[in-house]
Amino acid sequence: MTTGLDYDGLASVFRAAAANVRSGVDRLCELDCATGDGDHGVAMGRAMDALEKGIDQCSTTSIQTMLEGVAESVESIDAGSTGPLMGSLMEGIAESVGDATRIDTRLLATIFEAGLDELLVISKAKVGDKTMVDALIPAVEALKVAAAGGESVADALAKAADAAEAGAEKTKQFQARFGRARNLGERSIGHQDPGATSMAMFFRGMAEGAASRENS
Amino acid sequence: MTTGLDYDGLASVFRAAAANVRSGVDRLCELDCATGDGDHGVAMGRAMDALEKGIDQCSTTSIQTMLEGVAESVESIDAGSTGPLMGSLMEGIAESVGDATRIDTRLLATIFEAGLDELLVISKAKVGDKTMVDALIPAVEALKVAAAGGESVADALAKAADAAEAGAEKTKQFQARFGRARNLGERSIGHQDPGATSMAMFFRGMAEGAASRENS
Amino acid sequence: MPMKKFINAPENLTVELLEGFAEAYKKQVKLEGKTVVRATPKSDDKVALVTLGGAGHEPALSGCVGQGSLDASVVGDIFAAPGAPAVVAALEATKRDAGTLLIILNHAGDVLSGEKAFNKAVKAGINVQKILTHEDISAGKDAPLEDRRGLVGCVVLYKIAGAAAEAGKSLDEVVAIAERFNENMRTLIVGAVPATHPANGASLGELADDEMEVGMGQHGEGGGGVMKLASADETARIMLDKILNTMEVNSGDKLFVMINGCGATTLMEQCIVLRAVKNLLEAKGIELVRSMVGEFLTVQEMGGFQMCVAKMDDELIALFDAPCDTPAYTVK
Amino acid sequence: MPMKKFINAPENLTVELLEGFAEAYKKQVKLEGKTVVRATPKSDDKVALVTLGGAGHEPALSGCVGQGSLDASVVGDIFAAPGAPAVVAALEATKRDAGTLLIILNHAGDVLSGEKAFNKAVKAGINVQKILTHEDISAGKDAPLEDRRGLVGCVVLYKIAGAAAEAGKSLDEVVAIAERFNENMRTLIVGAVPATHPANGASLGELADDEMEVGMGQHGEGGGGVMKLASADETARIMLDKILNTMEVNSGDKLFVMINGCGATTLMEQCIVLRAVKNLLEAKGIELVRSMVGEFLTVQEMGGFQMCVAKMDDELIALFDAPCDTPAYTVK
Ligand SMILES: Nc1ncnc2c1ncn2[C@@H]1O[C@H](COP(=O)(O)OP(=O)(O)O)[C@@H](O)[C@H]1O
Ligand SMILES: Nc1ncnc2c1ncn2[C@@H]1O[C@H](COP(=O)(O)OP(=O)(O)O)[C@@H](O)[C@H]1O
Ligand SMILES: [Mg+2]
Ligand SMILES: [Mg+2]
Ligand SMILES: [Mg+2]
Ligand SMILES: [Mg+2]
Repeated sequence: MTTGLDYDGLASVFRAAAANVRSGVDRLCELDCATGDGDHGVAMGRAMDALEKGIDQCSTTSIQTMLEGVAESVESIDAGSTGPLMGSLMEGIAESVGDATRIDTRLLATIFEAGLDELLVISKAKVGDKTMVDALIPAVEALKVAAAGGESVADALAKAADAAEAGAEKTKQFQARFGRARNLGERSIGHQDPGATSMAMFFRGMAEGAASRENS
Repeated sequence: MTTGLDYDGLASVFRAAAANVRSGVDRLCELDCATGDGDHGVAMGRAMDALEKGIDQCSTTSIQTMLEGVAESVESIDAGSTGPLMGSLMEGIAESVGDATRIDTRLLATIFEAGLDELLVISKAKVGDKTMVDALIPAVEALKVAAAGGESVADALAKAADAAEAGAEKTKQFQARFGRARNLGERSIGHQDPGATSMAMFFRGMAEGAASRENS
Repeated sequence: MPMKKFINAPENLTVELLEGFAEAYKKQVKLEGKTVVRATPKSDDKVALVTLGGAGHEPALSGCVGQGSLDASVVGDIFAAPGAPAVVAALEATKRDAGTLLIILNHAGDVLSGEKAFNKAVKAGINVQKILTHEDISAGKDAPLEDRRGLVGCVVLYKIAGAAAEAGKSLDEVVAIAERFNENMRTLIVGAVPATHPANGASLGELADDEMEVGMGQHGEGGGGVMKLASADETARIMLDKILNTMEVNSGDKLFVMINGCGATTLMEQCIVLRAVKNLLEAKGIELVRSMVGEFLTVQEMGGFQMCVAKMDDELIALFDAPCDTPAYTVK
Repeated sequence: MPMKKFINAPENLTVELLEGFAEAYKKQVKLEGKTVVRATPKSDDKVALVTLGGAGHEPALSGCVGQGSLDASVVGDIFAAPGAPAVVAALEATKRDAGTLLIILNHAGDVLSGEKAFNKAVKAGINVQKILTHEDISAGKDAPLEDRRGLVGCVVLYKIAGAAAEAGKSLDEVVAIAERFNENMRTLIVGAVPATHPANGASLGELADDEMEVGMGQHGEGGGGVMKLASADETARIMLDKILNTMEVNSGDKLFVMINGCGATTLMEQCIVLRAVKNLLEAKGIELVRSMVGEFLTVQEMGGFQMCVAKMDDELIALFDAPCDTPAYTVK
């Protein structure tokens, strides 16, 4: 068992995340129909295309360069809220990764925490506001716990995905305070937030990618 | 039995014509829906309102003055084809009535023929073109025959109404060559022309008005 | 389905509309009875332009009143021509030595009222000439005049003739220019969703959910070819081909193209259609020298558009480019 | 029901629309990537105005680019804000000593992209200030900022700030004027017929055959009050009352009123509504000092309209009257 993800490992984990999100595009649009304008699946689909384009176009073997390219690419999509939010997440990750050539669980927790912080600069959402933050914060917490416990990247990501899914599930109870769903007020209660759902799918995809790498 | 219509007689005969046309406004709109833009009933309703307004506003007892007022009033309505056509008919009638104080069958035939001629200046339609002319020409012919035969105004108008109705009925077989229905081409065959129908109703109303006057 | 329009009593539609219209565009127009005239009249030594027609096509026809275009628009009722007396009154009011051009669109009621008014004005000694627009080619190139309706091209003709009048040209010159543009232009309408008559809620025309009609009349009178809905590019190609087939256009020629939304068809779609036309013309080596895109003559909330194409020469282009200031179109 | 729109492949909608738009209005605008800029740039000593937003609302927002209004409109995709990098690029391109005003409409995506771009531009040393339009009062007068969406009022704000910039005012002065108008304006939307999303045919919102919603969001997000369809006069009264309730307006005050058609609602109806507003204001002794009627910011073929009301002072009126030349609105 190798410790952590090298350049190729990180790329393949991200590609697995993209594939998993893409498999849910229709469901994400349906969720967004209920509380928003029905395009979150399209937006996340575009974000995932951009993510892979960033990886494809990277001509070095530097993780930092790849992540910077991914961040720029994701940020550039024309997709409403999703572009800036996912773009900021990737920017925070890219800016905090330094010159690492391998990402272990500790570094993984660090860069995702930096990504979360960068996202929160523009998001202003807190847990319970029915946004993607409801999935992202518990996922980052889970990564930190796993890092402290010395767990493998695959195990850490599996736990992060579990936490994100639980967080997404909980958004059903909340009233939306951000995005288009906000205008629905109490009518938003009962619906699961599309952004939290896609965030959970992103972590689940990463976890599966990491697991299949460890097992191969 | 008086011979012909005096000022009041002519006015009441026209009012009866107006009442009869108004009773068919919905049917006329329906006919116009099939081959035109569905407003012929509205247009004829307005023409009849204008006709009565012309009578109401006449402050003399001169038949000519009354008819001039009627012509001007009918002509002034904003009603597509119907305004100019019915306006011209009334203009021709007003211009040819001279200083008559009583209208006998002979004069009736003369003024309606003059009205027809004035209408044809702008109409350009011939019998068989599926227009109001298909009712008006036979009606005028019938008036002329009745005048030559020395018949009463009421009898003459009844025969004119019969002839106009027969003419209107025949328009079903024709293909429209004027008005909006023209663009339908062969698809116009089978539908009765709204303008011919309202013209027949106009004559039937006059005939009924004249009959009830003679019987009273 | 009940009509979903913001109106009051149907019998007041035209009057209320005109009052609101005159308020909205008071810098450019004012109301005299049911006739819309320029807020600031043109000087007497210039030819006046008068037109007539029903309401319900806003901004046309009255939206073309103003500096550099029409002097008066005589309004009837919804889709119904005004009576001749109002037209005569407008010709009396704009009467001048320079003369007046009466522009009539080829629709039954307009022609009947317009011709009648024209004859009376001539009898009354007014110096007036008339022109009939009839650019609809849905019935084919050689169809009798009665089948070639007057469509949105009048808007461009008003502008070009208006610029000629503003430049101080004589009545004969203005008529000649207007006639030249009139002969040069061709229009075709495609309809996809029928309009609702605002006074009675009746649907103007019928089309299945997957159908469109190329050559649909202005009010859904029909007479064109019903076909399956096509893409913007394909629809543009079908219509442009039909139009170019009736014109003599050669590589190097300069064309004006107008895409006029009928009501519900979006400016987005109109722009996509113009792009298609430009590409098609480019492939033929024909220059798209000027264009207009937008809602100039609508039929309530009808879905569809009119494509108007005209061969241009340098004089027509210069007149098209001249300044004008009307509710529907302003050139600085 | 299948979508009855004249489009091609949905994924090309925005690009094709922009190409056609740039062709149609080439005298006023040109395209740089997916950013619409002035055909003839403003001189460098004048403040530049930049905005951003999704497409599908034609002519807005890009229809406001031109002399006397915006310098650049950064376009996203249909109903979707552009990414921040394109906005940063536009701010780089218009960079000048006089400074740039970035105008952001209060919608989630626009705000996220706009703020992000603003922060990056500031970091990059660009002299830029920003303003957020948020005139929707459907959530009530004292609703939190997040609930007051940016609606059609931006079109007027662009024009007024644009006139101030054109007059050579400093960035601080332009910002102060724009902020004053921003605070003065209020908008309410009534929807009667939902739009169709042009890329996927989805219906944006739901309303029964006899219902309308006062305070409907720009894309049918809802949040207003659904009620029975009312007449033009009654709808105008309901909306004007709600708006005036959030303002301090006294007899003798001067109000600007805009009636903006959302797509399928006709200019006829818009004029009838303006007439109603004028009568209502007159009864209160309030002057309808300026108005705009037409389709400036649409939502595809949505039925309904936006009513935007703003208290005016002499300076704002003069700026409103100043010349401008844009696809959506031209003042001679
Ligand atoms: N301020 C915010 N902070 C965090 N997440 C947000 C915020 N605003 C919106 N979101 C997320 O974005 C999702 C909607 O994304 P999307 O549909 O792509 O954007 P849009 O609302 O512009 O159509 C919401 O479900 C929510 O999770
Ligand atoms: N040139 C014409 N000559 C005689 N009658 C005509 C002519 N054109 C139209 N009509 C008559 O007018 C009728 C339609 O009238 P109406 O519906 O009021 O006018 P519009 O066609 O302007 O809506 C037709 O049914 C036809 O009888
Ligand atoms: Mg969305
Ligand atoms: Mg009719
Ligand atoms: Mg009619
Ligand atoms: Mg969106």
